[in-house]
Amino acid sequence: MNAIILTAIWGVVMMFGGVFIKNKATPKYLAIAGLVLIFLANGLELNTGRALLNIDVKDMLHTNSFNLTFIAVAMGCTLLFFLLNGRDVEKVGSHVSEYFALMFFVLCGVCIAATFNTLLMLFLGIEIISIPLYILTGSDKRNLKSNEAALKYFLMGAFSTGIMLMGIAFIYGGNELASFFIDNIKIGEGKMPVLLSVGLVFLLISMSFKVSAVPFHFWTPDVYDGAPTVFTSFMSTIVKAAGFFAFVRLFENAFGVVHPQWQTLIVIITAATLLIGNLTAVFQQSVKRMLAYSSIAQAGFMLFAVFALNEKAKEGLILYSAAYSLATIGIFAILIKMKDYTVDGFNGLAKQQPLLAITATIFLLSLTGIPLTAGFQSKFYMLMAAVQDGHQFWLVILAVLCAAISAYYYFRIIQAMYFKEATAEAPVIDDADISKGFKILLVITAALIIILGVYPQILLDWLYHSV
Amino acid sequence: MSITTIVFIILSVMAVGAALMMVSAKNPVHSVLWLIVVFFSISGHYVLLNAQFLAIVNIIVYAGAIMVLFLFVVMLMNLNVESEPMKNYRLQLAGVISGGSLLLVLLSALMKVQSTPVQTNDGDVGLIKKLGMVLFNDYVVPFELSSILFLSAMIGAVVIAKKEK
Amino acid sequence: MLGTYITFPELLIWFPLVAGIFSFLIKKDDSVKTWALFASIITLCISLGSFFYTNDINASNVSYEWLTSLGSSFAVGLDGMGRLLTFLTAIAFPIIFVATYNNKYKNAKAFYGLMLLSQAGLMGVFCAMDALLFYFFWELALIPVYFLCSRWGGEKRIQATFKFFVYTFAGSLLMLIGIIYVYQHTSVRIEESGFHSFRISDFLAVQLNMQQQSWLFWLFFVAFAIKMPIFPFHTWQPDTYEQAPTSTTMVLSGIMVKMGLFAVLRWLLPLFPLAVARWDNIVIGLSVFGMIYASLIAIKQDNLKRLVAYSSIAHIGLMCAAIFTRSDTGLQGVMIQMFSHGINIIGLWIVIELLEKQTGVRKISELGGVAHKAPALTILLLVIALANIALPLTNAFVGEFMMFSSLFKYNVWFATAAGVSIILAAVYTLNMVQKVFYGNTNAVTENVKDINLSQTVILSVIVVIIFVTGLFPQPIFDLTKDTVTSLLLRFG
Amino acid sequence: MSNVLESVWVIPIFPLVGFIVTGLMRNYLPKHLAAFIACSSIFLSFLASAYVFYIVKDVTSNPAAIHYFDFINTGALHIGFDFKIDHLTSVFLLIITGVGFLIHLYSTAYMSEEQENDYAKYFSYLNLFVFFMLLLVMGGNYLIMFIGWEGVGLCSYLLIGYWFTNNNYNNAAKKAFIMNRIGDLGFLLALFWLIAKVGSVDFATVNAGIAKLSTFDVTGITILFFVGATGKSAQIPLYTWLPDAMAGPTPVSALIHAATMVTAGIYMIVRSNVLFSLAPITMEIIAVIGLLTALLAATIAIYQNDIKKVLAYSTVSQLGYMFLALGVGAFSSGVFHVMTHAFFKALLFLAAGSVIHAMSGEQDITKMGGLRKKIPVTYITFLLGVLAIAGFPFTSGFISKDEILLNVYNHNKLYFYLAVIGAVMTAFYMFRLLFLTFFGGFRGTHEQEHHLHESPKAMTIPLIILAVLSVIGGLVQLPHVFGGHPYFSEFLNPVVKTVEHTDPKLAMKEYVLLIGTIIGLAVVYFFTKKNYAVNKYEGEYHGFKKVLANKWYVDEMYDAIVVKPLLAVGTFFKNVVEKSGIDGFVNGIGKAVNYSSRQVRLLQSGQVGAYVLLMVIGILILFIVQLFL
Amino acid sequence: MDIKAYIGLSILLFSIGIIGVLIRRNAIIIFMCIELMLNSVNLLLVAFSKMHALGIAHGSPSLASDAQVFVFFIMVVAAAEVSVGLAIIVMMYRNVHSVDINFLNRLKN
Repeated sequence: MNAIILTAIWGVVMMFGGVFIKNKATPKYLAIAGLVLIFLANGLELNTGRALLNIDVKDMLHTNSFNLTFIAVAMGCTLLFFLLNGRDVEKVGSHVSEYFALMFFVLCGVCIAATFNTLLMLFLGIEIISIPLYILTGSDKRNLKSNEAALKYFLMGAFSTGIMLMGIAFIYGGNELASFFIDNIKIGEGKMPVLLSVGLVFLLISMSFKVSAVPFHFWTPDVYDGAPTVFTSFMSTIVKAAGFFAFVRLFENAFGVVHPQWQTLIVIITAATLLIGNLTAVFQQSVKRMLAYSSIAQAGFMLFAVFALNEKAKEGLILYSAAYSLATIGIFAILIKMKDYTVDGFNGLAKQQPLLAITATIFLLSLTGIPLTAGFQSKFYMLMAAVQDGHQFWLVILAVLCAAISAYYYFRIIQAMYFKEATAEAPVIDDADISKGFKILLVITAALIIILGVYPQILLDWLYHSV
Repeated sequence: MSITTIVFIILSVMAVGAALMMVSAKNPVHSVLWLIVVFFSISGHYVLLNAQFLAIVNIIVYAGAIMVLFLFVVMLMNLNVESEPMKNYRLQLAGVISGGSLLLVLLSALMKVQSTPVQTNDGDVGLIKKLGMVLFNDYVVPFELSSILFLSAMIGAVVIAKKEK
Repeated sequence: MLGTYITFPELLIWFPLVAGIFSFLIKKDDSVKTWALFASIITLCISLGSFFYTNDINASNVSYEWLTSLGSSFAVGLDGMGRLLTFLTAIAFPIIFVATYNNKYKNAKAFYGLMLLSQAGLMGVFCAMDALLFYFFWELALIPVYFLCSRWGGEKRIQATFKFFVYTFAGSLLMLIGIIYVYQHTSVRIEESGFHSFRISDFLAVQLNMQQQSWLFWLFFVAFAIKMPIFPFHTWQPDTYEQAPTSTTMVLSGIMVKMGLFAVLRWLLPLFPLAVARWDNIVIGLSVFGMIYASLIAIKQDNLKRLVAYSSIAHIGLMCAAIFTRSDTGLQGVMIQMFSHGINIIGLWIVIELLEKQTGVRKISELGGVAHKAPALTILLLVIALANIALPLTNAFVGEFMMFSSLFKYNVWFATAAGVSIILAAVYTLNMVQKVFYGNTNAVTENVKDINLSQTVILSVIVVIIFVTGLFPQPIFDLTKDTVTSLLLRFG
Repeated sequence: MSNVLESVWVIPIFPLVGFIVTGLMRNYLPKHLAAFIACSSIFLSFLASAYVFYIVKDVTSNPAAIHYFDFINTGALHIGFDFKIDHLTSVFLLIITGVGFLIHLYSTAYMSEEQENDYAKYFSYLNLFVFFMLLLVMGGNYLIMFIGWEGVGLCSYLLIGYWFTNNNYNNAAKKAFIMNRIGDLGFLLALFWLIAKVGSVDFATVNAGIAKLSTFDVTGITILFFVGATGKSAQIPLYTWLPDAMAGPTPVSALIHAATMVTAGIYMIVRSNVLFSLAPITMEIIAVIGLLTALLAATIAIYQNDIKKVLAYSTVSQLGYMFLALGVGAFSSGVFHVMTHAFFKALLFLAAGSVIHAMSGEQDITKMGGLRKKIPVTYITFLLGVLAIAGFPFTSGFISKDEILLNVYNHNKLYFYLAVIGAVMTAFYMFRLLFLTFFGGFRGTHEQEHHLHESPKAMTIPLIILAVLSVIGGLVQLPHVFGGHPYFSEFLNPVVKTVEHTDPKLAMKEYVLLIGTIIGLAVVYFFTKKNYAVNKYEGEYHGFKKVLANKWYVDEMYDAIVVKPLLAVGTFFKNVVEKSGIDGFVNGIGKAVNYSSRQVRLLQSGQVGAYVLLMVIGILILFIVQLFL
Repeated sequence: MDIKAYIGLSILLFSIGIIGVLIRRNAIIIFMCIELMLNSVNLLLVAFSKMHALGIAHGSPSLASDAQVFVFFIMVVAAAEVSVGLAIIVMMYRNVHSVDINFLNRLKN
C-alpha cells in the first residue's frame, strides 16, 4: 500500500516539478530521492507490516510478503535504473520531469498489478502501466521509429485490453458467485464451465500479450527497438516482471485449482516462446533488438512459473525478476553509451573500457545462466519448479536446449568485446561519457548479480517473512 | 414473441448492421458516424436491461465525447475522402476468415451454455442511486486510482503534443 | 596439524581461486608469470600434503551450510579417486607453466589468472560431494577455458571455442535436469529443515525404477560423453585442440576430459546401476567404435594437433568402455589411466608446442628431420609417444592392460575390436614420429634448436613419472582401491 | 642356492645400467668408453648367466618364481614382478648374453665410423635390447614376459631405424613394429583369456589351473599365443617385416633378427608347453605354419640379390623349422635349433657384415664375387657358417636339423618330405650366396675393389668364436648313434618332457639321413658352383624366377588387401563421416538454427495488420485446444 | 431474454471489431474497431450483471452492480486511452502525413 500511494504522490510531485524546475538535471535527483523514499517505505511495510496511511481498500488490494518482496525488487531495480540512466533520460527530450512522472505512474501500476485482488484492479493496474508506456515509447517525437513504435504498441495494446476485458466479462458471467475477486471464483472440481473456460483463455492471451509470450509477442521487438533506449530498458525489465507477477498471481489465485485444465495452453505458449524468442534472437545484428528478442526468450523461462505454479516457481519468479532485471538494466546502461548499437559496435570494448567489458560480461553470463550468477539461480529454480511439477518433461529439455542457443547470441557480444579488434579508428565509446559513478554503479549491479547467484537466500528469505 | 424480444432483435440488427457498415465504410467520417449508431443501439440495449445510468453515460461519454474527438481528428487530418487505400485482397480475406472462424469457435462453444434468463425492464442494479452507492462505498480506491490514469493521459498529451524547444 | 582448521579439499579449491583473482591485480607480465608458477607449486604441495593427512576413512569431508533451502551445501571431500585427480590437476599446472614459461601472452595477468581459475574449477569438480556444487564447478571450469581459448587461440579460435562451449553447455544443462530430477526423489530430511537434498549420500539413497534410471542415465551420459568426448559427440574436440593456445589445450586434454570420466565414475555409475547394466553394451559399443574410428582418422591426419586430438578420443574411448564393464580390474585400470593419460598427453602437447613455436608449422608433412637438430627433444618425445601407445613399462601400459582385460571379460569381440586400435595407435604414432623427427631436414626444420634446460627438465619430469608409474603402479591402485570397491558395491 | 637365484636381477640390471649410462652420457662419452661400458655390461651379464647356468645345472626340480614386488595387485588381479629362472631360461640367458656380447664386441669396430653420440646411442639401444630380451626370458609370468616381448620390439624398431635419415629404413622399422604389434595383440588377447578363465598370468598358477580351461579355451589361448609368436618370430602371415628389417646395421640383424629376438616366439611356446600339449589342433597349425614358412621363405631366398636379404629369408625359413619342431611336439629340439641357429646365423650375419664392411657398404651380391682371397678370415668363417646351416654332417646345423627331421618323420611323413625339400633349398641358396660372394670374378666398381680389406680384430674374433661354436656347438646333442649323448635335452628335462625315441629303426634313419645329406650337399655344391661361381652375373629374373625374386608379391598383396582398404576407410571416415556426417550434423544444427532464425524473423514483418492476424490465429488455436481438445 | 442471445450478440460485435482491426489500414478506424470491441464487452457485462441479478445476486443486488461499475471503469479507461491514442496518431500524422499502418514498417525482422 505504501508503495502505491507514494508512487502516485511522487508522480504528481514530479509532474509539478516539470512546471517549477527549469534545470534539466534536478528532476533526476528528485526522482531518485522519491524512489529511495518509496523503497524505504515499502521496506518498512515488508519488515513490520506498517502502512503509512490506513486506507480501507475493501480487500481489492492484497499485500503479503510475497508481493511486497516483489515490489521491493521492482523498486530496487528502478532505483538502480534511475541511478545508472538518469542522465540518459535527460537526453530523450525536454520534458524530463514528465518522463519521470510517467515512470512513477508506471511504478504505481506495477504496485497495483502486484497486489491486485480483483480483476478490476488488475485491469486498472495494467492500464496504468500501459498508458504511460505508450507515451514514453513515443517520447522521442521527431524520431520516426519512436513514433511508429508508439503507435504499434498502442494499437496492439488496446487490442489486448479488449481481449482482457472480454475475458473478465466471461469470468464474471461464469462465476456463480458473481464476483470480480480473484479468490472468490467458484470453479468446482470437475471440468470448468465453458464460460469460465473461455474467459480463462482470453485472460491467458491478454496476459501473454503483456509478458510478450509467443504468439502474442509481435509488438515486443518493434516497440523495444523503436522506443528510446532508456525506456526500453525500463519496460523490458521492471514492467515485464510486473506483468509476470500479475500473470502468476492471477492464475494461481483464480485458476490454481484447475491448473491441469489449462496447463496445456501454457505448455504450447512456453514452447513457442522459447523457440521463437531464441531462434529469432540469433540472427539479430542490432544489440538492442537482440535484447528485445532475448526478453522474449527469457519470458519463455519465466513462463515456467505459470506452468508449475508451485512454491519453487514463485521463489523462482522473484529471483528471475531480480536477476533478469539487473542484468538487462546493466547491459542496456552500457548499450546506451555505445556509439553503434550493432554487435560489431562492441568490437574492442574490452581494450578501451575493461571495466565496462567485465561487467557487461557478467551481465551476459547471467542472462545465459552460468552458475554463480543470479541468472543461473533463477533458471535453476524455474527448472526445479518444472521438474517438480512432473508433467511435460520434454518442455524442460527444450528449455535447456534453448538456453544453449541463447548462449550463441549473448556470447557474440562477449566475443566482440574481447576477441575482436575495433574496426574503425574512432573509439567505440565516448570515454567522457563514462563517469566514475557510473562505473561504480555497474560494479554494484554486477556484484548484486554475483551475490544473488551465490546466495539467493538473502532475497528469498523475505518471501517467508511474516508481515 | 414478446415486445422485449422484438426490441432486442431490432436493436441487435441495428448494432450489427451499423458495426458492419463501420468496418466496411470507405470514408472514415462515415465509419465514425456508423460507430455512433452502434453506440446508440447499445445504449438502447442498456435501456432494455434497465441499466439507465450506463445508457446515459454511454451516450454522453462514448457517442458524445469520444466519437466527437474521433470525428475531430478525422476532420483535422482531412481524411474525409472515399479513397482510403484498403489492404490487399488476400490479407483482407485472411482477416475475415480468421476473425470469422474465431467467431464460429466461440459461438459453437458458448451456445452450449445453459439457458439463463436475463432480467430486462426491471431491477434496480443499474439505477444511478444504486450505482452511486456502490461506487463511492466499495469502489473508492479504484476510483481514486483511475485518476492516475487520467493524470498520465494528461501528461502524455502534454509530452506528445507540446512542441520541442 | 594443517587441515584442522581448513581442510585439504577446501584449500585445493580456494587457493587457486584466490591466487587466480590475485593474478588479475598484478601489473607486470613477468611477475604474474612467476606468481602463477609459484601458486601452482603451492597447490601441488597442498595436494601432496593431502596424501599424508587424508585417507578414505577420514576423507576430509566437510560441509558448510550454503543453499540450505535448496538442500544443497558446500560439501567437499577427497576420496582416493579425488586425491588422484586433484593431484593430477595440481601437478599438471606447474608443468604447463614451466613448459610455456617463455611464451609471451598479451595481457598475461588475465591469461594466468584464468588458468588458475580453471584449476580451481577443476579441483572443485573433483572434490564436490554435492550434486549442485558439482554442477557449479563443472561449469566454472569451463568458463575460464572458454575465455582462454577464444582470446589467445589460433585463427579460427572464436568459432571453434564457441562450438565447444555451446556443445558442452547444452550437455551440462541436460545433466542439470537430471540432477534436479534425482533431487526431487531424494527423501526429505525432516530433521534438517525439511528439504530435499543434493548431497551425494542422499542421491545414492534414491530408489528409482528402470525407466526413470534409463532417462536419467542418458541425460547424464550425454553431458559426460560430450566432455570426454565419446563418439559421436567428439567433433568439437579436434577443432578446439587445434585452435586453443597450447597451454590451454594441455589443460583441456590433460585434465578436463578426465572430468567426464570422473563424473561417470562419481555420479553416473553409482546413481543408476540398473540403467548402466541395461545400456552398457551401447555405451561400450560406441566407445569401441569410436576408438577404431578415431584411430583411423588419426592415421590420415596431417595436422599434428588434430592427430593428438583423435588419438585422445581413442584413448578416452577405451577408458569409457572399461568403466562400463564394471569390473574391479577395469575400474582400477581406468583410475591409473586417467592419471597416466593426463601426464602423457600434456607431454605430447609440450613437444608439439615447442615444434610449432620454432617452425610455425603444425603440418606433419611439412616437417622432417627434427631429430638431427634436436636429439634430446626427439628422445623425450619418443618416450612420451610410446607411453601414449602403451608400451610396457610406461605408465599407460598397466592401465590399458587392465582395461582391455576387463573388456575381454565383458565381451571378447569388443575387446578384439578395441585391440585393433592398439595396432592403429602404433601406426599413427610411428608415422608421426617418422615424418616429423626422422628423415632429412628441410627448409622449415633447418633452424630448429634443441630444447633448453627448463624444457628438458620438465619433459624429463614427465618421463620420470611415466616410468615410475609404469614400473610401480601399485601405490595408485592402493589409493583408489576403496573408491573402486564402494563403486562395485552398487552393482552387488 | 635360492639366495643366489634371488639375486638374478643383476643380470638384466647390467645392460640396463649400460643403457642408462651410455644413453644419458652419449654426448660426453668418447667412443671407446661407450663401447667399453656397453660391452662390459653384457659381459658381466654373461658371467652372471654362466653362474646361473652352473647353479641351475644341478637343480632337477622346476624352481619356483622369485617375487620382487607387486606389479599389479588389485581386488581381482594379482600380478607380481616375478622372475623365474629354470633350465630353459638359463639356456636362453647364455645365448643372449653370450652371442650378445660377441655382437657387441663386433659392433665396436663395425660402427666405428659413426659420430660419437650416435655411436653411444647405438650401444645404448643394444644394451636396452639385451635388457628387454633378458626380461623376456626371465619373466616369472606372462606379463613380465610381455614387457620384454614388447620391449625388444621397440628396440628392434629403434635399431632398424637407426639410420633415420633414410625413409625406407624408417618404413622398415615401422613395419617391423606394427607387424609385431599385430602379433602382440594376439599375445595380449591370450593373456586376457587366461585372466578371464584362470585369473592369473603366472606360469605356475596357469599350469596348476589348467583344469579350469576347456578344450576350446586351451585351443583358443594357444592359437592366440601362436599369433603372437608369428609376429615376433616372423612366421606366415606376419613374416614380411623381417627381410625389411635388414635395413638396420648388420650386427643388429645378427643379434636381434637372427639370434635372439626372433626366437622369442619359440621360447614363449616352449615356456607354455604344458598348455600347448593339451591343444593338438594348435600344435598341428603350428607345424603346418612352420613348414609352410620354411618352404616359402626358402623359395624366396633363392633369388634374392641382397646378401642380407638372403640371410633374412634363411632366418625366416629356419624359424619355420623350429616351429615345425614345436608343432610336432619336439620342444627341446626346437630350443636346440634355436641355439645352433643363434651360432651359425649370427656368424653368417656378422660375416656378411664383414663383407659389407669390406665392400664399403655394398650389399648386392651381383656386384661382389671372388672375395675369398681378399678377406680370408671372413671367407672361412662364412664358409663354416654355410656348412653349418646347410647341414654338413656333424656341424651344429646338421645335428639340430636332423633331430627335427626325425621328429617330423615320426609325426607325419609328408611333412618330413617337404621339410627335406626345404633343407635342400637351404643348401642351395646358401651355396649360391657363398659362390656369388666369394667365388668367380669381382663384379663391383674399381673403387670398391681398391678399397677391399679384411676387417679388424674386433670383428674377426667374434667371427672365429662363432664359427667354432657353429661347428662344434651341436655336439652337446650328438645322437647316440654317432657316439654322443643328448645332454641338451636332458638338461631341459625339468621344463619340457623330451620325446623318447624308442624307435628300433632310429639308427638306420640317422644313417640314411647322414648319407642323404652328404649326397644332397654334393649335388647342390656342384650345381651351384657351376652356375654361380662366375665372373658375370645378371641380376634380373624372368618368369617364375621373377615371382620368387619379388617374394611372391606378398607385400603387394598385403598392401592391397589390408593397408589400402584401411587407409581408404580412414580417408572416408575423415573426409566423409567426420566432416560431412557427424561434424556436418553438429554444424548442421548450428546452421539450422541460423537458417530458421533468418526465416522466423520474417514473421516479424513490421506490419501491424500481420501481427494482429497472427495473434488472432494464435487465439484461435488456443481456443480450439482448450475447448475442443 | 436469454443470456445466450446477449453472448451471441457480444461475440458477434467483438468479432466484427477484430475483423475490422484485421482488414483496415487506417489507424483511426482500427482504433474505432477496438472501441467497438470494448463496447461489446460492456454490453456483455451489463447482460451478465442482469443475469446474476436474477440468480445468485438476487438477495444482494450490490453484487450485480459490480459489473455495471466495472463498465463504468472501462469507459473511464477507454476515454483516457482515446486521448492518448489519438495524440499518438496525431503525432504520427504530423511526421509522416499519413495514418496508414502499412507505412509503419521501419521496425521489422
